[in-house]
Amino acid sequence: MTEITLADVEAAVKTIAATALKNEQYFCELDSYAGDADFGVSLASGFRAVEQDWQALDRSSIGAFLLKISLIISKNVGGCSGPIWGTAFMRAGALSKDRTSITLEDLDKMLTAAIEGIQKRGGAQLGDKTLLDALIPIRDIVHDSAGKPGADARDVLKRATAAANEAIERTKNLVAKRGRQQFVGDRSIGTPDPGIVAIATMMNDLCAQFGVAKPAPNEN
Amino acid sequence: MTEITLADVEAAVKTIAATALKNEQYFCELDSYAGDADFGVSLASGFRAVEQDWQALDRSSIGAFLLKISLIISKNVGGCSGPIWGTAFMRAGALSKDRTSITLEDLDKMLTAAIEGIQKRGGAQLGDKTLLDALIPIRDIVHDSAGKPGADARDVLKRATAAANEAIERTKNLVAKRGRQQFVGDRSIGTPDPGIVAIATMMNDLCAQFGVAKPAPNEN
Amino acid sequence: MKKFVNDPAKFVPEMLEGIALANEGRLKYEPRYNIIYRADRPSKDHVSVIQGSGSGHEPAHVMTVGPGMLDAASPGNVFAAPPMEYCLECIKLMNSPKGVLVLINNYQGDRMNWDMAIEMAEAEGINVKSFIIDDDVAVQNSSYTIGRRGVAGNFFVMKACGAAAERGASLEQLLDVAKKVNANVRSMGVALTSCTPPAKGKPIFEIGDDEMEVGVGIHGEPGRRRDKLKPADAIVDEIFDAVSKDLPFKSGDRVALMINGLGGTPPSELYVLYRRAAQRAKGLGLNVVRNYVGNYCTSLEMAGASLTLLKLDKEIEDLLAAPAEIAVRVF
Amino acid sequence: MKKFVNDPAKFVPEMLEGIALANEGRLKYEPRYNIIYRADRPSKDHVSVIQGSGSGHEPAHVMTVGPGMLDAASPGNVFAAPPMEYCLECIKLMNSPKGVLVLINNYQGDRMNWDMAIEMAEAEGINVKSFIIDDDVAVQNSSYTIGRRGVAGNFFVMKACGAAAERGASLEQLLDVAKKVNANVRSMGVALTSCTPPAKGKPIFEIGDDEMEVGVGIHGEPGRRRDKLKPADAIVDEIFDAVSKDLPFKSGDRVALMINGLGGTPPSELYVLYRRAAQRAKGLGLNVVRNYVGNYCTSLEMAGASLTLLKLDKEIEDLLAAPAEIAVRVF
Ligand SMILES: Nc1ncnc2c1ncn2[C@@H]1O[C@H](COP(=O)(O)OP(=O)(O)O)[C@@H](O)[C@H]1O
Ligand SMILES: Nc1ncnc2c1ncn2[C@@H]1O[C@H](COP(=O)(O)OP(=O)(O)O)[C@@H](O)[C@H]1O
Ligand SMILES: [Mg+2]
Ligand SMILES: [Mg+2]
Ligand SMILES: [Mg+2]
Ligand SMILES: [Mg+2]
Repeated sequence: MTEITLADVEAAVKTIAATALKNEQYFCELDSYAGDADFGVSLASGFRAVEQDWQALDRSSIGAFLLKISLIISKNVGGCSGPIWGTAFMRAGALSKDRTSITLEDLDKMLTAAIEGIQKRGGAQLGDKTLLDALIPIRDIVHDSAGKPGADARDVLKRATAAANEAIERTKNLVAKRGRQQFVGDRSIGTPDPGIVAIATMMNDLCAQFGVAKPAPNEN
Repeated sequence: MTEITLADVEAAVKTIAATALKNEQYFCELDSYAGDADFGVSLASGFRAVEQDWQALDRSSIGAFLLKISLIISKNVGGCSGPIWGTAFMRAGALSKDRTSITLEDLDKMLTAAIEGIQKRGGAQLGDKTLLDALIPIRDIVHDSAGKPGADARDVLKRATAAANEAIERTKNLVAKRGRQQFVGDRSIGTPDPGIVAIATMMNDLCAQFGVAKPAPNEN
Repeated sequence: MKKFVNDPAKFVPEMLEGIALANEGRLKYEPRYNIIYRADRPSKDHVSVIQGSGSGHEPAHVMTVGPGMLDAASPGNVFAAPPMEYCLECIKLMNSPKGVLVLINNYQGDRMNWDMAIEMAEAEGINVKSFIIDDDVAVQNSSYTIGRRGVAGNFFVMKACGAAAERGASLEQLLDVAKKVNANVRSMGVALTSCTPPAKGKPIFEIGDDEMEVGVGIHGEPGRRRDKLKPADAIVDEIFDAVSKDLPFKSGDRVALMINGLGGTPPSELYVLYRRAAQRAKGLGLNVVRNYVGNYCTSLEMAGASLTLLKLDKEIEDLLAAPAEIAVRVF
Repeated sequence: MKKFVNDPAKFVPEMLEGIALANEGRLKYEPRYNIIYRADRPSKDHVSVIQGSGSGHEPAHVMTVGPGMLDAASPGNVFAAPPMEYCLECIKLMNSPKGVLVLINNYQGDRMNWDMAIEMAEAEGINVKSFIIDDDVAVQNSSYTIGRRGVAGNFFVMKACGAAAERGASLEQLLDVAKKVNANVRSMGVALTSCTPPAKGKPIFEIGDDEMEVGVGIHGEPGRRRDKLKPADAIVDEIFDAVSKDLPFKSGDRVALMINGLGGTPPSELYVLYRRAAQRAKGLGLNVVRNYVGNYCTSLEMAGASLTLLKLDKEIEDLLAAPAEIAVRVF
């Protein structure tokens, strides 16, 4: 199947919300090595609010739904994560305003818009050791199969997850160049970036959610 | 001999000054259990100044000499020790203004005046667990032999030292009622009073100085 | 954790409630968005000067709300920039026909949240401008940095802008004041201990009993290096040199000199530091016409201090001398 | 020892030098006797109000020298009353035809040194009177005590007497003011950590990571009991009850409420405490017309706080509202 329905999007958001809450302590821990140890709390405070408002969320379209998520994040999340995640959901939502299902092409465009929004907001580039180092490879994999006949969203998810996992190791030894981390300079070398780990963890939980076998390490 | 000369008094003061400096840390330690840990520093700061001014000290009489000691202490010692030790030397000095030698009767009167001065200044009584619990027994022993035919100052020193040593044990389990110690209330039980220990230590060093065999424990 | 705290999640709201209770009639509190604001603002005759960054730096910034200084502040959680919506609501609440000036310390989180809020406020037709404060010389050399951090020097920007706004300055004029003060202020700090955000419950970094962090950030970010503890004078000498050489400050300059406590260092030690700093300033031929010794921008209960030098001109000197009445008072 | 200090023996003199350097022209420094005094005092038209106790409580007392508060202070070493001669020289230096008032915290060492100095000053024909401050309710029940300790409440006695003296009150009138304020002020403190006098280099008492000392003295003297750490509100409730029941304070009373930091506790936590204290005061029907939140009487870098309530009447309220300009300034 290549169609992604509103129900799929809802399920996906519910899944990553659960990921954020389950890993609150762990994500703080990751942020404490080179950052200021609040990433887990910031992310969780946003997705906890999402869960609280869950019933009341606007479900008239995928876009309306994502924009609401963006607003909840902007309202509850401080630090760098608020603007980054809020911007991402806003940009993605803007492109799916009155759609109740989207294709991989749409998803490609939405991810690209989200990435551009994050870059405009925070000025980070690929290789700056931020969650973009996970998001961009994910988008590229979606892009490759977008429009390809017989492309399967579940297969795309599997390969994208592998790419996200890979990003953790690949960026581990880079120097963080954004957020509070940047001030640590070289001290950030060797510690994984919390944002990248968060994206990868969410991707793996999405695999479980959609019954896709988690990719083995380095499978691609 | 029953005569105590200006030279003896000088030697005695030099001895207790040395005692105060040698034991600075130890006396602070004692004051730290139930007090504010400054007794050693306070006492030492006074007697250090005495040693520094030693050459210049007025030696025209025993009284003049003791009054000068009192002034140096009042100038350099804070806390309770300044007024207590300063008052003691002042009162003793006032009674030996133009004397170059004194008898045991004189010493008895001088100690009594010092004790009364301390009590007037700080309001402590025998049994309040202050250095008075050592000074008063010392005075009593001097008093007994004062004027007695054949009384020997060196023998008096020995017995007075024994009494001071005894005071430490006797008062150990009392509740301190003066100085910072008082606020500790029952927590002062079981710890010796720094002032009493200081007096006893000085007496033992005086025995050594004047070639008197230190009394065996509980000898009297 | 040796702290006076109830539910750690409520630490900031309860602090703000305390500020409001201590300033009834003068300051108001909007609990939904962590906003403390002047009861007599916004005013159509005055630009509103506002601030909002992570909590844990008190009195910066929320305790400097009051006549002659900030008109409002919307702090985030401890060490976390306020959510975009707090910033937006703070701008809206202080919207004045003369405009709104947002003073931002140079941290990515603070900048991104305020930038978004400002974009949205402008979309709603609000006249709002922002200014970035970056006075910390410690990390100037980290090439890829988004720039220097904003630390205790922000006090002078807030004080000068607050005084000018009180006198009716325009938004453009205030931006010039902020620019001038920020261009002439330099700071650097030293930490002797770490500190513990209530929600974290553990120190944000480890440091040995005989160590200090030279050039520490106000969120405990590492500075230039970890070093053995040194005598007070040697510590002042190092940060004084780093700060004074940066502008550079020159003989004959009229300056304000600040020794800022990071939260856990008592007044007695701050004056021991000030002694040396004043001696060094004299040695350099600086004319210290205003001095500040106390807690101005803290890192929770961190033991440590920072030194700030501000080069004065008539205008700034006059603005610093203007009266102000804020939450933090000695009387 | 995590402190900014050079030679520990010089800690107090160097702090005093720092105060003098920060107040050139306004305050003078007499290094021989640790005296910081107003450049414009003594004055033949004003009673001189002076103080002198152990150091380590800054801003009390030496940093409160200035117009409207103390005319001079002669502190001793950290936690040690000043030597008699310092006291005597301070009295002589501030000798005024209108007289000299010595404010003394109720500690044996302070009392004895000042008593001796006053006797000698009187012998020299100086008109000097003293007043003993004892506002700490924590140890009221230790039978053999020489009385309550003097703690943060001394701020109000100094402030009121300073303001009255500035207005030309007579020595007798000042004694009445001091008496009235002291009779209506009550305090109690809680320590979360110990503190380390520079010369000692070690904490003055041990306390567990989960413990607090309820009713602690400002020299770390034990209070009522050692207890497990409690939430901020529970701590405030206990000391508020102890303090408010002592006078007792009654519904309708106009009061000043102070949350005093013991040195190592940051402003954020003090306002969390103030929040509850203000709520409790309202609950009791007290009318808090003046509040004070900050470091007024510290114990070096001790983490902890004390609560002080002062019952006001028109005269005291008016004296507290009078301006004062002291070493410790926010501006
Ligand atoms: N400019 C940026 N662009 C993209 N992602 C960023 C940027 N800055 C930080 N991040 C991501 O956010 C994470 C940190 O988030 P968080 O801890 O909430 O922010 P802060 O640094 O303000 O405490 C980092 O791990 C990184 O992946
Ligand atoms: N009122 C008093 N009368 C006599 N001796 C006293 C009195 N108060 C204290 N002392 C003695 O002084 C000693 C403490 O001296 P010190 O530590 O210098 O004073 P402080 O208690 O002010 O720190 C005590 O051990 C006690 O022997
Ligand atoms: Mg972070
Ligand atoms: Mg002592
Ligand atoms: Mg953060
Ligand atoms: Mg003492």
